[in-house]
Amino acid sequence: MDLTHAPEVAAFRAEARAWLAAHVPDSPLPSLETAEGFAAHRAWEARLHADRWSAVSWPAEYGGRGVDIERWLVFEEEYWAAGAPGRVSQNGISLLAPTLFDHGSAEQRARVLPPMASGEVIWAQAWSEPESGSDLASLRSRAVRTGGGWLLSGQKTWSSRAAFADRAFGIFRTDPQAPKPHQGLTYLMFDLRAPGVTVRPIGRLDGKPAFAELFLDEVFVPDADVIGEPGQGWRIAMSTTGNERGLTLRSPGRFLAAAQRLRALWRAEGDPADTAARDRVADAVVGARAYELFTWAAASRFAAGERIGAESSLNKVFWSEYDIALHETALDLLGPDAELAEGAWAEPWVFSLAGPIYAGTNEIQRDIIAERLLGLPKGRR
Amino acid sequence: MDLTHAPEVAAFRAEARAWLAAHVPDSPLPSLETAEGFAAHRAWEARLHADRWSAVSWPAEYGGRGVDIERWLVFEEEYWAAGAPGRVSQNGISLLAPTLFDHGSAEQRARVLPPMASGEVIWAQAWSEPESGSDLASLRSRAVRTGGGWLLSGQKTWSSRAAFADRAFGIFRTDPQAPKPHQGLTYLMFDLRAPGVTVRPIGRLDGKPAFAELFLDEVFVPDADVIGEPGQGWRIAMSTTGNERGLTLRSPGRFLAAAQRLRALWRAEGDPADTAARDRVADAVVGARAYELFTWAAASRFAAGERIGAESSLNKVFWSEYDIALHETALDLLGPDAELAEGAWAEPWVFSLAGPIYAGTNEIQRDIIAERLLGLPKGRR
Amino acid sequence: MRFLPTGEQSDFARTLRGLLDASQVPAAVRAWGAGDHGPGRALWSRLAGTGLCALAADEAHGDLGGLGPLPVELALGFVELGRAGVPGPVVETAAAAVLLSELARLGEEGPAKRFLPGLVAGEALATLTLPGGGPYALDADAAAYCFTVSAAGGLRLAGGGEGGPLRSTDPARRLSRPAPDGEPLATGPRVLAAARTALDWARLLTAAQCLGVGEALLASTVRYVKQRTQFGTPIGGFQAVKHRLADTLLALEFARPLVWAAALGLTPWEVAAAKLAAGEAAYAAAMTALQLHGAVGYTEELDLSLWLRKARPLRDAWGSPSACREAVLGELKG
Amino acid sequence: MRFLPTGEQSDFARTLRGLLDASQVPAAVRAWGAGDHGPGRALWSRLAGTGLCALAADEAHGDLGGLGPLPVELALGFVELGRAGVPGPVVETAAAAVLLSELARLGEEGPAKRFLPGLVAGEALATLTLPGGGPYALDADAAAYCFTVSAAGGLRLAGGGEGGPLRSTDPARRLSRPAPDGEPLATGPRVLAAARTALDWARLLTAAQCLGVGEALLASTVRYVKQRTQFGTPIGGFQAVKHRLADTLLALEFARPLVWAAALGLTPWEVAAAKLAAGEAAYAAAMTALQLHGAVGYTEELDLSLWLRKARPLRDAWGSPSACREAVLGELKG
Repeated sequence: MDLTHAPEVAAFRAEARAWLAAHVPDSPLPSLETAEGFAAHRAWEARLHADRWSAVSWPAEYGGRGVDIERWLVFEEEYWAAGAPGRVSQNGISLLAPTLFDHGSAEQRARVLPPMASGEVIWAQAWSEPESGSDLASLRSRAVRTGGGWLLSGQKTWSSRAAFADRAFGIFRTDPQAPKPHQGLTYLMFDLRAPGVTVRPIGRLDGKPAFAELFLDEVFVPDADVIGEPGQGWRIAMSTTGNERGLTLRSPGRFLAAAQRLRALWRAEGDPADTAARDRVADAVVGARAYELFTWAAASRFAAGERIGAESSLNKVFWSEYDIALHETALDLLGPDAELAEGAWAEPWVFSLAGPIYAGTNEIQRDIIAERLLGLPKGRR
Repeated sequence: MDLTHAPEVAAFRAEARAWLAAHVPDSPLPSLETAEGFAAHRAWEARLHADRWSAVSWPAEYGGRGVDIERWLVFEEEYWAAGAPGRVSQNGISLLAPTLFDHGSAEQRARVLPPMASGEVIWAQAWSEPESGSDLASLRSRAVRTGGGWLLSGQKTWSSRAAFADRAFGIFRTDPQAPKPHQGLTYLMFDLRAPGVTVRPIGRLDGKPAFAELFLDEVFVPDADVIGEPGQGWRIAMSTTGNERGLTLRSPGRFLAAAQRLRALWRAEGDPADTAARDRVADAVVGARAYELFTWAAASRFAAGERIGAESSLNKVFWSEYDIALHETALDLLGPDAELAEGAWAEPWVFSLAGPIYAGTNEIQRDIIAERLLGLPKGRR
Repeated sequence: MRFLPTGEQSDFARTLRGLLDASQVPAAVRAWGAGDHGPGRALWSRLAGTGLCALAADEAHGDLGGLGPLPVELALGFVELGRAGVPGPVVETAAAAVLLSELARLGEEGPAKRFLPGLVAGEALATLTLPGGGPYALDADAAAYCFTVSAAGGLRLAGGGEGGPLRSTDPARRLSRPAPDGEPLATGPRVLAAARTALDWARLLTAAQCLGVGEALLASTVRYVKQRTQFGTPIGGFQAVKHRLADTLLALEFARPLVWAAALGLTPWEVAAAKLAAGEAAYAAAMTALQLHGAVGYTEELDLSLWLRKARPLRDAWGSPSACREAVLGELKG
Repeated sequence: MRFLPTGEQSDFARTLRGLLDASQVPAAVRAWGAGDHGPGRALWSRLAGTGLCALAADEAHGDLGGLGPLPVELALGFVELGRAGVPGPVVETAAAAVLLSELARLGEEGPAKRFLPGLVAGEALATLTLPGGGPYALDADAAAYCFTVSAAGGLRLAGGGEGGPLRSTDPARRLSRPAPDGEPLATGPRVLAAARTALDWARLLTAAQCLGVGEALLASTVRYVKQRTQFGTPIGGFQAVKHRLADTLLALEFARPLVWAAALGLTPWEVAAAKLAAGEAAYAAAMTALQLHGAVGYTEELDLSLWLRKARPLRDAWGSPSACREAVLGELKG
């Protein structure tokens, strides 16, 4: 058992740290849920990509550095510790890219990945539909065969980033006659500016258009933008969902950095005699470390060739509830300033509140933990 | 809206307080879950009964004072504030007696109630069976018709107090052919010393025989000891269960006194600068007051002629979880002394741990709250 | 002893509820958040027509319109205001009325004569800061008067705040830091005594408002989970959903009698206990409502958001949980 | 970087588990609680045969039998001890070995030479009190040696405790307050330094033991809810039951890597973090096990009770949650 990094990894860390120290903007970019902020974050992606820091784990041919999971985690640690901006390209990099690596064609990878990494094309996800939140198999949006491609019609919702993004990916029903709801679905990429697409931004609790509804009316998608075989969309999407729930969505570096900021806030604002506050700050510090270590253990298993399966549900429940508790502690430390919308903790707090809902609600995740990790009987679902 | 007592009630309070001040033993009696303690508590019941304080809400003819619910709650407040002993006759007084008032005959009341109040006869409950905990309708112990009475056979368990008690009450299957499991059950009283009864005490977590298993082999019960009509046992028992879950089991006086003791412990042992401990003590004080006030509101509705129904499930969940939190706080204040078995808080802590289990588990209670108070769909049960 | 609202008290609450049900409050909240105070002011004026604000003012000064102090009736009314989501400095206006009325009772009648009739009649809204409260005045841009009481006991009518108003995480709240200067109205120990009373009322009425907010959140969520289906069944049939809503009801139902008792006695520790319990219950109700609505609850489009965003600021306003816990034990020491 | 037990480490834990599975530990626990230390001592001696206790002692003193210090192996071993419910002052014996070994490393070899070989060989159990720990020595009546370290740095071999041993809420634990006198063994800053190290080890190994206790409680409860039926269905199918067990697993699985990292680094804040997380996870597992077993879980008859009763004392032993939280932030200040 070993928690130390080899000298090459330490060198990689030093390189990343130096680059970040030289390039991270001095003051935070505007919120990426605004048009202005979106553009600023897009520019930041280009900066990252220019020096191959945008998607370090990708092969060099697509603009990455081909690093292993250990280095990827080290990079994330450095990235968030440096106070670098949120990643506007995250949906593409952590949801679509792994799907392309597993199921896409070489042509698709070559065409899609480099502009994804550079921020030239920002991707939105298009999973949910109004009547299909947790119950993804009940999707109704359809893709109908036409010459050289498909025509998409229907409605998608909770499409993160879609208010300002360029393209989207999701699954559509291509065979309504398939005997089971999981069958007859196809994984597609499409252009958000294509004829027939209407994007209606939806305001989050704080009013920012963090997601959108997509109305699709015979939107043409060429065959080249089908990922994998038609009809295999469910299986392919589930592997993406696994990614979303697992390691790649919330790297420990984010929480280590957040816990560090909370500790700084506590030292600045907290009454050192207030043990009630102290206990909550201590829990945040311990939680970030636990999440980091849990991830190192998982990464070690992954590196040893094991697959990470239902354990990612433990991961999801932990970080999402941890994140809220951390931000609530910060608000309590701030006292009357907590409710100021422009405060440094207000937007991250609102953001944290979505954690237990998206990427599979925590109720579903706990069902999965109980059924797949503990072997308890399946409930009605 | 009014929280003040009329002068007559205040006078009643003063009388109770004076009597208790003069009679409550200076040092605590031995645990009532021991033979020695049981005898001491029985003697205390006799002392209470001699001056008609054992069952103040009963009519005078049975040894009570016929007081209303307001005075009963006032008496309980004074009783626990005075540090008076736990009530070994509680099962009889709070579970069997209300059943006799509602469903028993005059002869049964005259015969059973006075020795119940005096502690001459201590009653145990005999509800659960090994395979029927939460699912009471699945009971299998049976009563078979015989000349002038019934023969009981089967097994009961978790019979509180049965290790040292005299008699027991419960429901038995008298019509195995009844179409539904709730039907064909009969409510009976029987002698724990009768031929055919074997009492096997069961040690609680702290080793004390707080309950027992009862093995019944053709135990004769005369018709005179059937309560209500044969076959009506389920309906009658449900009204008793309602009592058990509702007001009568845990009077607010107990928690007000416990919160008072906790505050005293905090002042004696706690570090006043330790706000984490302070917050938990404050929560205990607020919780006791909330429970008291909730009870006064319920008592006011009751006095106004309303029935208390599923609200008693709110009551049960609240006090049982409150009680554990209060005792855990005390243990944390005690530090290394917390684990001493002879400490003042150890036995009450162990006792508190049973709260969420007995009288309908809190899982069942939350189902009831959701279904009956909020109107949510019935689950599988 | 009859620890239930009287028939009259229930009738009063019912009247308010009827008025509010007919008043399209959500539209007024959204307008308020967008800077249009018109619908909110009109609503307040209709509410004042029921005598609501007069309940905070001492009837001993009959010429000033006071009907009170009737804290129980006022608290029951503020539960309705919370349930309906009424925007604006309503707690603050009532607390200002208490401050002025109490000051008059203590012999300092000038400020009451000048300001109280307008407040009682619902013609004007007021806001205020008090020693022991936070530094921000709520919705000073919408209030006719902004009162400040300094720690030294100076009561002033503050001028414009320093800088513009600040946005809250609840768009229907705007905060400003009143300038320390402004027109002096009174000074001395009587002001401090009146301010302590006003603070208790502000805390009590915020607790009542929290209770109503929590009730509205619970009711909306219960409605939603009965009709929303996933996996072929209403999600309200899932035990995890049922238990979470049961816990929400539990917390609200045990906070309610604390609010009643605090209104009856107005002792500081009971007021703090009520605020603690109601504030935490309402915030927990908001978190439950959000989770059980899922993504749609996370948008500003559903009216639910109006209550969701109110819950946390109200939990902290006029006494955070920590401050309330301290107050509970502070008074009970010894 | 490979943050997983090595093959050897896993094999060692598996060996211990096999030995314990074959050892009827519950019967030894019940005997221990009844004052019969024979089966427990025999068990300890078999465990020592695997080299367990030697892992705590420095191999630099080869003649004394030390194989360590190997805190990772020892911690993995103590997870197994916790899972099996091994009774007695096992943490204390290991901590005493650390104390003596560390003292020898610092140049004070006398006590190590005298006591360490017996401890390492499993011939004797030891108990101890340390500055920063509680005032009670565990199972002094069963231990061959009771060491005390005073705040001033005096190491003594204590005589009989003051008064008889005191009963714990866990019948398999007996507490006594060592007499302050006894035979002096060493004194000075080296003793204090060694005691600090021993305290960290005691805390680490208690954390590991907690993790094992929690695992055993979870495993028993999962087994039980699969076979116990009510309302015609295994209670493990109810969502409330499933979610509670999911939370139990979650807490244990996130405590585990903290225990590993604490063993790797032995820095005080990480040891405190591990103890905090593992202690709370084990106690929560106990409360879950109790609730989901229902009445039968509340009896001493089920072997489950052996673990249930252990969880709370272990949560507090060698560092309560509050003390651990303080230690976490204390070290990280600045």
